[in-house]
Amino acid sequence: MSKSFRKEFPMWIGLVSGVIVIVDYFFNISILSTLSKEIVQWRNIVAAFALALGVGNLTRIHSHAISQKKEYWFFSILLLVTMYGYLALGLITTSKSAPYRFFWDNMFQPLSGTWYSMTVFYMTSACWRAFRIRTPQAAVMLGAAVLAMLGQVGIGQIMWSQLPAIKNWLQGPFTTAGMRGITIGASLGMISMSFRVILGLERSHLGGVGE
Amino acid sequence: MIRSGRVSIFVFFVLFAYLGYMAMSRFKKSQDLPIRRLAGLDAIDEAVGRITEMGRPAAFVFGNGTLEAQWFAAFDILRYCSRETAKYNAEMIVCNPLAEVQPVVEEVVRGAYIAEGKPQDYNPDNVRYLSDTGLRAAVLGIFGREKVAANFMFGNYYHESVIFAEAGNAVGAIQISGTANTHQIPFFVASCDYTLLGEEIFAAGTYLSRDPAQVGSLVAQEYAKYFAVVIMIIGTIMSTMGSKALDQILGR
Amino acid sequence: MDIKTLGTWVAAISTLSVYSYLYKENALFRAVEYILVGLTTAHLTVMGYQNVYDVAINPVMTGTKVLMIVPIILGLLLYTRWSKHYSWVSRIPVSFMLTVAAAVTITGNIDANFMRQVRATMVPIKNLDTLVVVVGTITTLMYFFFMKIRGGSRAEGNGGPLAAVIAGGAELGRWVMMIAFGATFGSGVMSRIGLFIGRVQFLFGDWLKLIK
Amino acid sequence: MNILKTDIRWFHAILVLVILVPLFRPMGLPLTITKPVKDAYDLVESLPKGSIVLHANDVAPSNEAENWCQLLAMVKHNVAKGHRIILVSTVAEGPMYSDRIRREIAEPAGYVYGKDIVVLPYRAGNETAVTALAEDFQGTYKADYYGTPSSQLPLMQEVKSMKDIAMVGCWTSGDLGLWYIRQVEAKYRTPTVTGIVAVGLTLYGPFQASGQLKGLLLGQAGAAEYETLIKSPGKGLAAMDAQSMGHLYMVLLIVVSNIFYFQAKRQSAAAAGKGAR
Repeated sequence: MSKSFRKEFPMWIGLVSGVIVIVDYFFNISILSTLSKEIVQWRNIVAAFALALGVGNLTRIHSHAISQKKEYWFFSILLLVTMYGYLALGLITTSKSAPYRFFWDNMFQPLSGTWYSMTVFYMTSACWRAFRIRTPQAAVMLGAAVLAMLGQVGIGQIMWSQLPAIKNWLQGPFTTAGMRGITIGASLGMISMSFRVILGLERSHLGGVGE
Repeated sequence: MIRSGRVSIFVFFVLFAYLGYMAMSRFKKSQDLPIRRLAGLDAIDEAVGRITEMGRPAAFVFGNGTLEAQWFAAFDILRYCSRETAKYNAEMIVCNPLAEVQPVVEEVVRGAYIAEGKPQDYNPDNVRYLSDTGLRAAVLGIFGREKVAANFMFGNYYHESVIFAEAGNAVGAIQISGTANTHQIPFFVASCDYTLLGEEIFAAGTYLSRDPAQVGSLVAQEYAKYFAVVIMIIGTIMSTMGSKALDQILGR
Repeated sequence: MDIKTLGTWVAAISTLSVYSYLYKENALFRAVEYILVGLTTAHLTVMGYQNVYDVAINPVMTGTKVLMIVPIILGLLLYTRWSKHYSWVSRIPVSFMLTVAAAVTITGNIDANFMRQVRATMVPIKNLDTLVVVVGTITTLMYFFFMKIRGGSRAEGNGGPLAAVIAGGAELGRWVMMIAFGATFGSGVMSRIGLFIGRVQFLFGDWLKLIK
Repeated sequence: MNILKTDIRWFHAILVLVILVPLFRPMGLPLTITKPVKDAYDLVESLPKGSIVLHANDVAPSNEAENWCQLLAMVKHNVAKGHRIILVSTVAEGPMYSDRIRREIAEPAGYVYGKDIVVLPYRAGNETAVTALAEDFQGTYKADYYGTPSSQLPLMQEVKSMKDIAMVGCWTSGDLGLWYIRQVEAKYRTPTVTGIVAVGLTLYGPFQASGQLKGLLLGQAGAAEYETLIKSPGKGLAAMDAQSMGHLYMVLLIVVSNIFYFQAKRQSAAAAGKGAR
C-alpha cells in the first residue's frame, strides 16, 4: 500500500470520529448522538487493549536486562515474575478472588498509599530549600503560603484568631482570580491543540519523523 | 437542532477556527513569528548542554493524569528534547505512565533520532512504560541510580509533581517543568529552575516547531484572550449596573 | 499466624521499604520498586480485560450488542505494532484513541473552562472580594498574552498605550498568581501531612498496636 | 558551618517526630466546625429513616487518608439514622472500599445486604458513566459488584430514577463531585454533598457558595469536624493535633531558612565589600 495511504487513512479515521463527537456536542441529531456515545465508549475499550502494549514494553526491556546481565538484572526477574504471576492470578481467578485481594490489600494498596505519603517529606525539603525571598514576588508567595498553612489548623487559631479569616481570603478571591486566569488561557491552548490533533495538523504520532 | 446553551459557544468556536485558519495562511507567506520568547525554552538547550558535558543522562517524565491536550503539548516538547539529545549524542530516559500513548511516545522519540539522521542511536529501552502507580517508584529509582543531570517534567501532573521535583533536585538535576493543572503549578514554581505556566506549555510547541498551523492557532488564541478580557470588562460593568443581558446572551 | 496478620506484616514491610529511600536508594527499595511496577501493570491489565469482557466481548458473544466488535477489532489492530511489515496498521487505533481524547478535551473545555469562567467573572462589584476576583482574573489572563506587542512596550518603550496597559496588567497578574500559588501550596500541606498520618496510623496502630 | 547545607535527612527525621508525638499524646487543640460541614450534617440529620442515600465512592489509595475517614464518618451517621445505602464508583479501586463499608460498618449494625445496602461495580468512563447512571440507573447496573442480578436485590428495584435518591455523597480527590453537580443535581435537584481532599477547595468552593452543593467536607479537617458532630471520634479527629504540629514545623522551616539565607547573603556582601577595598 502506498506510503501516503498509510499516513492518510489513520488520520481520516481519527478525523471522522473526532468530528462526530464535536458535532454531537453542538447539535442535537439523534443518530450522531448515539454514534458519539458509542465512539467514546469504544475509545475506552481500545485503550484497555493498549495495556498489553505496556506489558510488552516491560517484557522487552527487562528480558534484555536479564539476557545481557545488566546491572540490577536480578530485579528484572522479580518484576517479570510479579507481573506475569499476578496477571495469571487475576485472569484465572478474577480480581474478586481471595488470593488476588490479598496482594491488592496488603501490597498494592499500602505501597501505593505510602508513595503518596512520601510527598510530605518532599514538601519539607521544598519548604527548607525552595522558599527563599529572592524577589519581592517570591516574598509574596511565601507570605501567602505561611498564612494559609497557619490559618487552616488549630494552632494557628490559638496564635491569632484572625488567621482562619485571612486564609479564607487568600484561598478565596485571590486563588479564584489567579487560577481562573490561568484556566481560561490554558483552556484556549487545549482547544486549539486538540483541534490540530483532530484535523491531522499535529501528527507526530502517525509516524511523523519530525518533518 | 443546535443544543440550547451552546449557541454562543458554537459561534465562538467557529470564529476561533476561522481566525486560526487566516493567521495560518498569513504566516505561511510572511514567516514572521509574532510571539515573544519563553524563558523556560532556552533552559532546555542549556540543560542538554549540561548533560552532554557531565556525561549523565536526562529524564523526561510525563504527568500521571489521563490523556488530554496537555499530553499532546508534552509530545511536542518531548520531540524537541529528543532531537537535542540525539544531536549531542546524549542519553534521555523517557518515563511514561499511560499504556495507550506508549506507541506515540516511542514514535516521537524514534522520529527525532531519524530526523537527526541517527536512527541507529535510538535505544527503545530508554522509552519506558511504568504504569500509573509504578511511575512514582520507578522515577525515584531512576533518579537515584542513574544520577540524572536534567529533568524535564511536562504534562497532566498530579500529586507526583512535588516528589519528582524535589527528588530531582536532591540528585542535582537542572529542572524544567510545565503543566496546566493549576493545583500543581505552585509546587513546580517553588521547586524547579524553570516552569512553564498553564498556556505556556502549548505555546512552547509553537515556538519550537514554527509550524504554520501552530502559529495560526496561537494567534487565534491571542484574539480569543482579547475577546475574553473585553467581554469580562463590559460584562462586569453591566452587571454592576444591574444588567444581566450579556451573561444571558453568552449563556444561550 | 493467620492470614490477616500476615497481610499486615507484608504491608508494614512494604511501607518501610519505601520510606527507606529517604535515607538512601537501596536494594530493598529497588525490590519494592520493581514489584510495584509489575503489580500495577498486571492489575491494570486484569481490570482492563474484565472491563473489555463485560462491555464488549460478552455482548458480542451473546449477540446483545454485535456492534462492539468494532472496538475489539480496533484494539487487536494495536498489536500489529509488533510486526515489521504491518506496523503502520496500528496507527489506525492510535489515531482513533488520540483524536477522540482530543475531541472530548474540546467539549470538556470550551464551556466549563472557557465560557463559564468568563461569565463567572462578570459579577457586580460590591466589595473588595469581587473587585479582586474581576481585576485579578483579567490581569492574570493578560500575563498570557504572547504576541510581541507586550515585550515591545516594556523592553523598548515603543509599544504605545495599549501595550503599556497590557504590560502593566501582566505585571499585576503575576502578583496575583504568586498569592494564589502560595495559598494553594499552603492548602496542599494539609493533604500531604494527612497522607503521612494515615500511614503512621497504620504502622503504629494496625501493625504495632501502640496507638488506638 | 553552613546550616543551609544541612543534610535534608535531618529535617525528615524531625518531621517524623513532630507528627508522631501528638498522635501518642493528643493535645486537644481547638477545632472550629465550619459551616459547609455543619450543612452536610444537618442534611443527613433531616432525612427520614429508610431514605435511600447514594454514595459515589471514588476512594483510592491516593486519597484514602482524606476521603476514607470522611466517608466513614458520614456512613456511620447514615447507619445511625437508619438510611439505606447504595455505593457506586468511577474508579476501579472504589468497590473494594465499598465492600469494606458493608463488612465493617453496615452488617455489624444489622444491615441486610440487598435490602439495606448494595455495593455496585466500578464503571469506566468518568463523567459519561455518571450521565449513564443518572439517566438509566437500573439499566446501567444489571448486576451488583458480587455478580448478583439487580432483579434479586430489593433495594435496586426501588430506584426508578435519581428522584428516588434522597441524597448523593461524592468522595473524591478529583472532579467527581462536579460531574454529579452537572448530571444529577442540576437535572434532578437531588441534594448533593461532597468530600474532597484539602487542595480541592479551589475547585469546589464556588459551587458550595452558589448552593449547588449542600455541604462540603474538606480534607482530614472536614472528617474531624464531622466526627465531632456525630460524637464518634475516628481517625480524622486523631490526626488534627499532628496536623497542627506538622504545619507549624513547615512554617518554621521556611522562616528559619530565610533568616540564615539573609545572614549568609549579608556576610558574603560584607566579604565582597572588603575585597573591593
